[in-house]
Amino acid sequence: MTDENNKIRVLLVDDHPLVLDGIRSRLEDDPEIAIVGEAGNGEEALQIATQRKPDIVLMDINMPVLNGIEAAEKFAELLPDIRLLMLTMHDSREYITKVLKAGAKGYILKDVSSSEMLIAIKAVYQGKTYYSSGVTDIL
Amino acid sequence: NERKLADTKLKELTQRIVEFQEEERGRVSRELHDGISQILVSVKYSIELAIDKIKAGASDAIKPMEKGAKGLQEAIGEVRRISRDLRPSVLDDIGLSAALEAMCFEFGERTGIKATFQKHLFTKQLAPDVKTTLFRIAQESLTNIERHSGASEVRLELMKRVDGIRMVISDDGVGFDVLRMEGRKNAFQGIGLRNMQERIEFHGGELTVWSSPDKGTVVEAKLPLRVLQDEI
Amino acid sequence: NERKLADTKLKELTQRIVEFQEEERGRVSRELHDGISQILVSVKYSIELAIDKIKAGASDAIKPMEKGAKGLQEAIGEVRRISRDLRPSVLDDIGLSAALEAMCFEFGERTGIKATFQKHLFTKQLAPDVKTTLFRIAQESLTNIERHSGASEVRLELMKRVDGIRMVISDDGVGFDVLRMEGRKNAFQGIGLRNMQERIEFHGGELTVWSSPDKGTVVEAKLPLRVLQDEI
Ligand SMILES: Nc1ncnc2c1ncn2[C@@H]1O[C@H](COP(=O)(O)OP(=O)(O)OP(=O)(O)O)[C@@H](O)[C@H]1O
Ligand SMILES: Nc1ncnc2c1ncn2[C@@H]1O[C@H](COP(=O)(O)OP(=O)(O)OP(=O)(O)O)[C@@H](O)[C@H]1O
Ligand SMILES: [K+]
Ligand SMILES: [Mg+2]
Ligand SMILES: [Mg+2]
Ligand SMILES: [Mg+2]
Repeated sequence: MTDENNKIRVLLVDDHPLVLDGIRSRLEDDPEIAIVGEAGNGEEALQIATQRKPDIVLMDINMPVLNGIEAAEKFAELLPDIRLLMLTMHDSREYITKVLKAGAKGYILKDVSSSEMLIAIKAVYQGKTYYSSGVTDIL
Repeated sequence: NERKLADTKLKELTQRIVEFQEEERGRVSRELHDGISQILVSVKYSIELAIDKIKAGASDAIKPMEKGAKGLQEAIGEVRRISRDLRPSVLDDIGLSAALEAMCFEFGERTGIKATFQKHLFTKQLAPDVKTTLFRIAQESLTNIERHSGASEVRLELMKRVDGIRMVISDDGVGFDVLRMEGRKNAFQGIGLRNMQERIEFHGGELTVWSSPDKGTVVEAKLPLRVLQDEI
Repeated sequence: NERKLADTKLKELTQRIVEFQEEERGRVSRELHDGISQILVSVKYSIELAIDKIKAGASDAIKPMEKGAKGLQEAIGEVRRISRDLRPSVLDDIGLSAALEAMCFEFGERTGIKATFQKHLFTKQLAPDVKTTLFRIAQESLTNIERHSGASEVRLELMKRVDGIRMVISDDGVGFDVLRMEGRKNAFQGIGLRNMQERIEFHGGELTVWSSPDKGTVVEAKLPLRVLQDEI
């Protein structure tokens, strides 16, 4: 196995254990990706990100304690180098605008295919912005 | 002045009903979005993973699929629960007696309070909105019993008499001071009993509560015979 | 006597609200039970079939799995719609303005009636129940416009003025005779406008409707400034 440092370091954030589990099994076999941690809410995400310095945070919106929108604002303030990719069920324009304004670099819907999820992560890692197919229709 | 007070109370009740409805909408909406949707997405992930594995000729596709099937089972159970909590389909499909019987059974199972149901009435003849009202009254009474009474036994009876339909819910719990209850004007107090009363009065009926501390509680809903539908 | 009439009307309104609530519960309950549950059960069959096929070493397990994934996608879409119809999460997560904007957008898309939204207010400061009330008023107004007005354009405005909060919904449709409307006592008439009025009055506000045949309709909801929450 290659060194974790040569891979895209990803932190997964979702309050639903089954979803977290599903995303992990989608990503863990990809040779370019290393999952460096998992968090169940925005607060935990900030803590873990401070320690583990991921390249990308793949983050849900609806979560207890600190939701994805609030967390995105805090990330922009405290850890501006970490790129956020939102992963959510919300397909309305208002959410998308709000999180992009808060500083997120990408927005994908939870029901995208696994190949699209991987493409999104890699695009955001390369400094691009990414919206999933369902999202570009709305914007 | 007395009329004005009644008016204010009714306005308050209406407001509480609307608030309650909004709360329920919000709760169900969130249960669907944060619960069901999330499980379904994770099941989708499992199935897609299994498809990828099969296509790649891997031998371990069974595991994600079994996980997916399990998640699906959970989602089905949750959807059924939410649906039934909103309105038990037995009420529409089989009738009030069956729905009350099922409610008593589930109540007993869940709370450990012995609950018996007795009927002396063909409920098929009741108009749909009357059925719903009686069902909600029984539901609210059992909720009150669970929350406030400390009872060990409950009886639910539904009967047809010469002077009307009667549903009686009695418990052997701690009881309460009905008179003092009626005197209270605190807007933050429960709306359960008041709402039940209003609903039964819509149909020309009457709700009576007998209770005093340490004597248990009896809730009686009476409806005139004219709520019975002509059989066709 | 006039008071008695008002009292009867209020009782009627309360009853209609309760009936409406039961209808909604029944509808959502059926959508979940007859719609979502059934799809999920069929997805479960597909997965189980695929599992059996894999175990038997058959090569065509992919097909039922893809069918299952498709069914799942459909269920996810339906759950999303039901959840949003009950209460759009935008209202809680982002705010009233965003929710009104989304509503106008969707309304325009669905009906072909041009709908514009304008705001002059920081809605973050509104208390949650006030937000809900204003949202429901806008929703009912748009429903009325779609059903009764034949309008080609709608404007929705939300603003903060020195004398209070104002939300105005205006259309260029056929209008109606507000005065005759108020005179009607028919219990089968709509509760929409009446319910909106009652709800806005809960918060110390006022609902006014200007309309006359062929002149379009303007619905204005006014709320006192004290419904604004202190910023923290
Ligand atoms: N079976 C019972 N045994 C003992 N006390 C009861 C019983 N039923 C009602 N009460 C008393 O009467 C009060 C009013 O009941 P009600 O159902 O109106 O309101 P609630 O249950 O307190 O609140 P809500 O029903 O609105 O959630 C209760 O708070 C409780 O003190
Ligand atoms: N924007 C409008 N344009 C034309 N007529 C309207 C408009 N809004 C309301 N009306 C008239 O006012 C009546 C009362 O409206 P209201 O919303 O109270 O009841 P409803 O829409 O008929 O029924 P419900 O809202 O209970 O489903 C309507 O039936 C319609 O005749
Ligand atoms: K979400
Ligand atoms: Mg979540
Ligand atoms: Mg109660
Ligand atoms: Mg209407």
